[in-house]
Amino acid sequence: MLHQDDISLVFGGAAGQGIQTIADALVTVLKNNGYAVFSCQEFMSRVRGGSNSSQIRITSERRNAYVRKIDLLFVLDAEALDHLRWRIGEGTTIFAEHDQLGEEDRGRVIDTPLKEFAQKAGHPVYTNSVAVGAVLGVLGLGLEEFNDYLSREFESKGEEVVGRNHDAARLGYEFGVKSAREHHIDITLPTAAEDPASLLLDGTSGLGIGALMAGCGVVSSYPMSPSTGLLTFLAARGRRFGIVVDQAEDEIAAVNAALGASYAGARSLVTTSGGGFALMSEGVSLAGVTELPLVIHIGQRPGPATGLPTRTEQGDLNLALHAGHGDFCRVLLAPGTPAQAIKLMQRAFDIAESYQVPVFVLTDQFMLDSVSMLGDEEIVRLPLQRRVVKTGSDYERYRFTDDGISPRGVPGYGEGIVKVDSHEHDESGHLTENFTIRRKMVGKRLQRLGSLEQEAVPPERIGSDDAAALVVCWGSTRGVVEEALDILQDDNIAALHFSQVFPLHTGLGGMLEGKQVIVLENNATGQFADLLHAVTGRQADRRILKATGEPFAVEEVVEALKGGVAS
Amino acid sequence: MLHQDDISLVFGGAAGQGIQTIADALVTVLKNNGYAVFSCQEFMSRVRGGSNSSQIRITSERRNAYVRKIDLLFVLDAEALDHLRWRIGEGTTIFAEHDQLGEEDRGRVIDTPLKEFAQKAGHPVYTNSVAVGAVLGVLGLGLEEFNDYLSREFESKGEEVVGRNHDAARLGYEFGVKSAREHHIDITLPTAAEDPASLLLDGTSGLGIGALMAGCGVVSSYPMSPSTGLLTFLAARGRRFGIVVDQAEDEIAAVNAALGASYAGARSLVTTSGGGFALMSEGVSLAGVTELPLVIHIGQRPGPATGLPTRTEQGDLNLALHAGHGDFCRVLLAPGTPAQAIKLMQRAFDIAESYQVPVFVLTDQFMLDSVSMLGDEEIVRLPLQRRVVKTGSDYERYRFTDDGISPRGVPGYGEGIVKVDSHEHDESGHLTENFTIRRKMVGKRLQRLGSLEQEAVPPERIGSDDAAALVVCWGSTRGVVEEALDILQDDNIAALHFSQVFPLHTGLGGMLEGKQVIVLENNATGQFADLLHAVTGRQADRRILKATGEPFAVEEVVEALKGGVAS
Amino acid sequence: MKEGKKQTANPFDMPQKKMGWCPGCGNYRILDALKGALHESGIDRRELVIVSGIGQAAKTPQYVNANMFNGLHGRALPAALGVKLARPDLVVVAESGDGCMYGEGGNHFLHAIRRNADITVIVHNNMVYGLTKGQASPTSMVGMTTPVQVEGVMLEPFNPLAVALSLGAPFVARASAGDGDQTKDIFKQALAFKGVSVVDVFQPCVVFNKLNTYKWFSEHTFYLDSSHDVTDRTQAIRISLDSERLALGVLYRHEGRETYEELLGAEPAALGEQRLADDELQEVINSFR
Amino acid sequence: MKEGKKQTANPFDMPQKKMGWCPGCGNYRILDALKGALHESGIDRRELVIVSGIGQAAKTPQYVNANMFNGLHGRALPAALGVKLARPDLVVVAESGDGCMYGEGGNHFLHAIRRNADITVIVHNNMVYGLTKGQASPTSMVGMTTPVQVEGVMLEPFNPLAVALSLGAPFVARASAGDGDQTKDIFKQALAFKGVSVVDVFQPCVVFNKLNTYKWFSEHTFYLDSSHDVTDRTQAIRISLDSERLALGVLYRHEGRETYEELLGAEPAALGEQRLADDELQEVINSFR
Ligand SMILES: Cc1ncc(C[n+]2csc(CCOP(=O)(O)OP(=O)(O)O)c2C)c(N)n1
Ligand SMILES: Cc1ncc(C[n+]2csc(CCOP(=O)(O)OP(=O)(O)O)c2C)c(N)n1
Ligand code: SF4
Ligand code: SF4
Ligand SMILES: [Mg+2]
Ligand SMILES: [Mg+2]
Repeated sequence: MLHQDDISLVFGGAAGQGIQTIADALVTVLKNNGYAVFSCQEFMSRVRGGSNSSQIRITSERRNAYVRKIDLLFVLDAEALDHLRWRIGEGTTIFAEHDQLGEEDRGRVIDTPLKEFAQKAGHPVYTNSVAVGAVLGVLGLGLEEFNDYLSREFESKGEEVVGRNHDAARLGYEFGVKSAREHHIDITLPTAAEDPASLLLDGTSGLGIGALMAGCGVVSSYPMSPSTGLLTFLAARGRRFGIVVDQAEDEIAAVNAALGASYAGARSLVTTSGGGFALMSEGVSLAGVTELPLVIHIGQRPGPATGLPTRTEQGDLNLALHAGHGDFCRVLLAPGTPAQAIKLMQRAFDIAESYQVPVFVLTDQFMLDSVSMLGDEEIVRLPLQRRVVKTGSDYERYRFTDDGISPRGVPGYGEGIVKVDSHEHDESGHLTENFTIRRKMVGKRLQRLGSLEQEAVPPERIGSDDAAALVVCWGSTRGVVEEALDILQDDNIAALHFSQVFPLHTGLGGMLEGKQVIVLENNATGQFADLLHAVTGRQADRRILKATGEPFAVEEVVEALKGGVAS
Repeated sequence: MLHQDDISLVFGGAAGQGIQTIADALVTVLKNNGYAVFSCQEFMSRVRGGSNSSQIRITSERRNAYVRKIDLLFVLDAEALDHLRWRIGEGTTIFAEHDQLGEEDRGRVIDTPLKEFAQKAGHPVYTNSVAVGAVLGVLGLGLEEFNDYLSREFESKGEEVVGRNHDAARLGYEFGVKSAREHHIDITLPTAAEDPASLLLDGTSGLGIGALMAGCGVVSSYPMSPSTGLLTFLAARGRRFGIVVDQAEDEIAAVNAALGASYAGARSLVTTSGGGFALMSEGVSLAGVTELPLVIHIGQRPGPATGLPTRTEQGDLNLALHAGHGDFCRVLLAPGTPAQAIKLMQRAFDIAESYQVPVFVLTDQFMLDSVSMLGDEEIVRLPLQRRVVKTGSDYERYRFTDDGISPRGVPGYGEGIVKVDSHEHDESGHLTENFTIRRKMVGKRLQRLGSLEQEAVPPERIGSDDAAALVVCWGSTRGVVEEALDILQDDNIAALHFSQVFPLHTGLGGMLEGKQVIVLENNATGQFADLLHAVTGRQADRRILKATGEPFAVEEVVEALKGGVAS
Repeated sequence: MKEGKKQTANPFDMPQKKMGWCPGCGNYRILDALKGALHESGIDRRELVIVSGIGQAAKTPQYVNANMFNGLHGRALPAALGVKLARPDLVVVAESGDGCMYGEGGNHFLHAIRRNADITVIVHNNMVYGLTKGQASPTSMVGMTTPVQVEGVMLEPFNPLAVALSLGAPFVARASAGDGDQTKDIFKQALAFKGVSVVDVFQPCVVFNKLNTYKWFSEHTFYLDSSHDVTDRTQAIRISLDSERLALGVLYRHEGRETYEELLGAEPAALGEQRLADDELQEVINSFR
Repeated sequence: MKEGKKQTANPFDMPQKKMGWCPGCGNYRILDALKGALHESGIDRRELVIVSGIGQAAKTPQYVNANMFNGLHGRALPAALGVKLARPDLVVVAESGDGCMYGEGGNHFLHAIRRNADITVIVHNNMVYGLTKGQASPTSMVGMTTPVQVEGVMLEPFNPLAVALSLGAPFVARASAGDGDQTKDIFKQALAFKGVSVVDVFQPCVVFNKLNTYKWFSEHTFYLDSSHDVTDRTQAIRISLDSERLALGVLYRHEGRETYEELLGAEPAALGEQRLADDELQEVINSFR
């Protein structure tokens, strides 16, 4: 069978069988071999069993999207095969242990005795190394990079373990080479033109690095998929970076603790998902009235309620836009790549502090768990500028100013005292029922929206200025749209990717003028299309929506955009 | 001084001084005398002290709005006078005990020795009766109705207490008559053309009666101004009507208990305000995914956060529209009068049960605490139709149907079992990660929006069909807009009042076509104007907004609409 | 509408369904004990509601052939209360994990006990957050390292029995998943008890909790014997505070308190018929004249 | 930056402000005791943060000339924790009413105690919801009627001391607003204590609680004397469970436990300067190659 151009490898198996470990190793080894790679995960909400899969793509250009097609499929059990069957095409070569499968599938599948080899190498635990070796053999690559990888990985476990892993890899490798030959698997890989020193980063780690760079001081959160990774990223590095990590008893505690910390001067962060965030709504309102900086990361997953805990969706936009009672300002960012995650996380802290508003970073399971490639030059470090003032003895926290933003003092820094209040308050922060002050305070809190609009990150245009149709997307769908456009090669379609979704940049209306507007988003109703309409008055001509819990596949976006631009 | 047409009486004093008692008595006595009356309250967030006031209007037609002007002002202390000073005009006659006031005010104020008379009648506790008597004297009305009122009110306390109250009333009355004469207070009351048997109802009681009529079975709530009144209304009548009233430990418990009760077959209700409701956001999402009927009353008050706890605002519309993560349907009602409250509360329960969705009833402090007049014919009783089915042994809670609504069984009623689930689930209610079922379930939950739009309560037109300008309002502002239009007598301005704010009625776009659209609402940004724009694509030509914590006054709406319709 | 009770078949068994737990997990044993207890208690599965939150433990009712309210993480108890208030005639069990009941839902735990509705509360206490992959739970032992508690758990473990007893819970017990028969028996007692009954069940999580294993539990626990006076609250508290030797069985029971639903006079929600007293309603309306 | 400590003037006094409490309310006495204790403890008002929730009690910091975080109803404790984690060098007091701390905020009460951050928790316990006009609070006595509890309170009162002790709180005390000097003294001990200190203060609400008056409190309380061993937890629990004779004073104290912020190694948030270790950061980035 012939496999060429971009290659899609998929590993399927039950939770606990190690497919994630296989994918992690392989993607690194491939990168170290100079290939452009991407990987993404889909898994069930269980710890053992079920059917999960990891995709690794080897591409001619750096990519950041999921494809449906599978060139080489490795399944660890029959359930995984069933789970992935709908994606198996003519061009799919399948590997599995025959004795795991039903009779009818065996003919189609190359018998791959992973466990046998592992046992030969000394223990079933080496199955993963066998598997990676086998893949490398099939792909016709060398084993050196993988051997180095194994040496590094198991260094601490001693030479014997390293050696056995090497053995396992070799057994797998030899099997792979042989299979390719015997089964006429003919793979042409894209050119290996990448710098092997490139970075491989998932969305979660991008956010984490951004938070470190931003000088995050306190993170208080309650675990919830898919947002927990950011908490563990920071927990693992907390001591070294002076970050206090507190696992709260619930999300309400988390957001209130973060606000307490913010009041006391720390840059503070909460990370959660839709359901947990819903519980923070009142806290968002507290951030609004107290004018305390706060960064809120929402790793979106399909709702309503518990929904599909480990799947992906962009369904919490409306909630993030409107959570909290009363009128006040907020900012919503939505990185589309790990590099954007690094940058926007820093921006989030900076805007939160400059404007004294809550800033949301919206991601989703797909984005958080996908690993993509980037060069050091893509890692942007923004200046870290704190904006806390030393208070004088006559300090008042809510002093009226021209731009509505009062110099921010914190307790124990200067001669003054700092009073913040969830009630409507006067300039000194004491509660008041004076209607005139109320009116002015409402205005003060809303006034900054103007500057926030002006400072908004403008959408990024992908493709030609003159295209008649614009595919509007936000957050995690950047990669899939970009790739679909590259495939379509249609000068009449370009895209606008929004990495800031609120407030929208002022110049926006103009960009849409005279264009056919196609909004693509990973939710059921088109929440961003509604927002775009609300802000610009422009209805989307067409909405491409998906809310099954899966990310968009490149193929389906191509399909949807093909037939041309007329809707 | 001459007072004619509509009369505005205002009583000002500290919390605990009894001005509310005075107003309650007086409004009833006036009603019993055949006058059209209205009363409203404004008070500080404290139990004793501060400055509160009650307004009573005697009007030529039934009214439902606050006016700034004061004809007769009774203040119980100097602070109250200061508090109300901005509303005192040329035409205001002021009564107060001189020894409560500063030197400079005494000249302007009629010395009114309430406490002295009360003492004469036996005890300072009789001050309220003196005051009411005095007002009746000044107004030139008889004392009989009030004496009857006192007899009824104090019957249980024995004849002596009744007698002393009568004495107090007489002393006040004589003083009032004398003062009117001596100070040339010349009051022409509107014709007393009302049926003395009319009802006087506040918004809270309207909601309560509606809930009783709807067969509400369980209410679980946590106290929060201004929504607590509905809880106490139902608590006082719970046993008689078989309503279980549970004061929850927090709002999260309240909404989850209400959903548990709904699952088990009771019509259930929560009552809260913005901050408490924010905490229920996740519960709303649970209602969405489980398709459980739920009625949520939000008594709005100014936010963000604690804001102004006892004041009024219409600032929680956006939150109610979007609370809860993920996409699902909901309905928002917003009664403008106690009569609408009765009817819409029943409708809320009915829609919640028919469509298996959360239904919101949005009110605000002004509406809840205002007392207006209505006749028995205005009390509409809707058929109470339960829609629970007896289950068969093969019952499945989420059976796919043509309209997306599955017959609703409850546990212990029939041969089947009933499984509801916060996860995405299959027809039987068990959790699933099947993408096809997911897609269908998402569609099922959203599908009913179409019928809900069709069944939406259409807006009520006030004024001529041909008017060039339409004042759009919702909820509690109905009365003030109606009265302002009556005063303006401008054929070019009419109004549309929305008592259902989501989904909006399908025919809506047409009603706005060719009109100048002026949206008036009691919040800072124009949340309903935004919704109107989002739904109809029609931007308001003008927004008349107020977010000081006060309701709109008739005068300011007249003022705003005067200058004609061009913005 | 009683279903025939056969000797062998348990009506609470589900027609075969894939289960989401890991092989070896203590949850299987708790599930078995529960189904056994329900069956032996003669409960009609159609008159039983199992309410749960979210977590591995909270999946339990997915595997029981009875009415189920699988609600939100942390919110099993208020939902169970709602069911009981609307339908005091139903048997209500609230079941979830330690994180769900003592972490996210801690406030409801306190106030559910104060209310004393007739609800059987079963907590699968594996001393870890299982479903979210191994963070500390309120009952995790000090020192246990996790991906969030990288330097080990620092917080004093939550003691559910001592807290329940301090709050005046009338039935407080502890079971251990490894001991099927005893656990079933404790469940039966809890189900039979009128009022709120709290059963904390030690449950090994074989994946994320390498400290509190089947072995650890059997080494650190003992069953209270007949010498224990279950009506002595002070004694029960003393026992509950011992973190070395962990007592199993019923620590405390106090019969005879009226339940919340009794005090409220709650009656089963009317479904078909109109139950409104029109004259009462008119009286309410008339009070506003 | 110490302010001069004069004998008479208390730096915590506010320049005259209107106060929102009713005449005769117990809150005034608690406020006085608090300001006295703060002053006599030599605390610099600029290094003190008083965090509160919402309610009458929660207005306290509005009347103290010191840093204030007047947050949400029920959420004083997590906000106080946040302050302490960001600025372990500040003195942090969390103060609110019984409804706020034990009702809406009950879960935080549990877990704040488990954390043992160095926070002084003061609860004005008037056994009623004052600000919202007289509904039952978690500590209301059974039988008290209110506009919501029309047939009288039915729930077992929440026992904050017993619960705190069950959770291993290292400092647990009860005071009574009527007794100014003793209350001040208890506050001073609590402020001086390193770790979480819980002080429940009986507070008459002269408007909505006609049962638990100044007189009632003085008749039903007594002060623990020197014969009480404050290090005996079992004894403290026994005392806390007595609902007839209500003990005042410090029931329990256990010195020497490390605080949460110490265990975490929390340091004061950097404000002016950049504190990022660039090489550390590069190392993190390199780990993704
Ligand atoms: C509001 C909310 N917060 C967080 C979560 C994520 N979550 C699901 S289960 C769980 C913890 C499970 O621990 P436990 O209750 O002990 O159950 P176990 O899995 O150990 O049986 C968490 C944090 C959620 N679903 N909802
Ligand atoms: C989320 C939320 N729920 C409810 C309220 C309304 N509320 C304000 S204070 C209060 C209770 C006050 O009782 P307590 O804490 O005992 O204080 P007290 O007034 O008695 O001092 C309530 C229910 C609120 N502000 N926020
Ligand atoms: S993760 Fe632990 S608790 Fe969850 S199913 Fe697996 S073994 Fe059981
Ligand atoms: S209502 Fe009660 S607690 Fe509140 S200020 Fe008045 S007396 Fe004090
Ligand atoms: Mg657990
Ligand atoms: Mg209180």
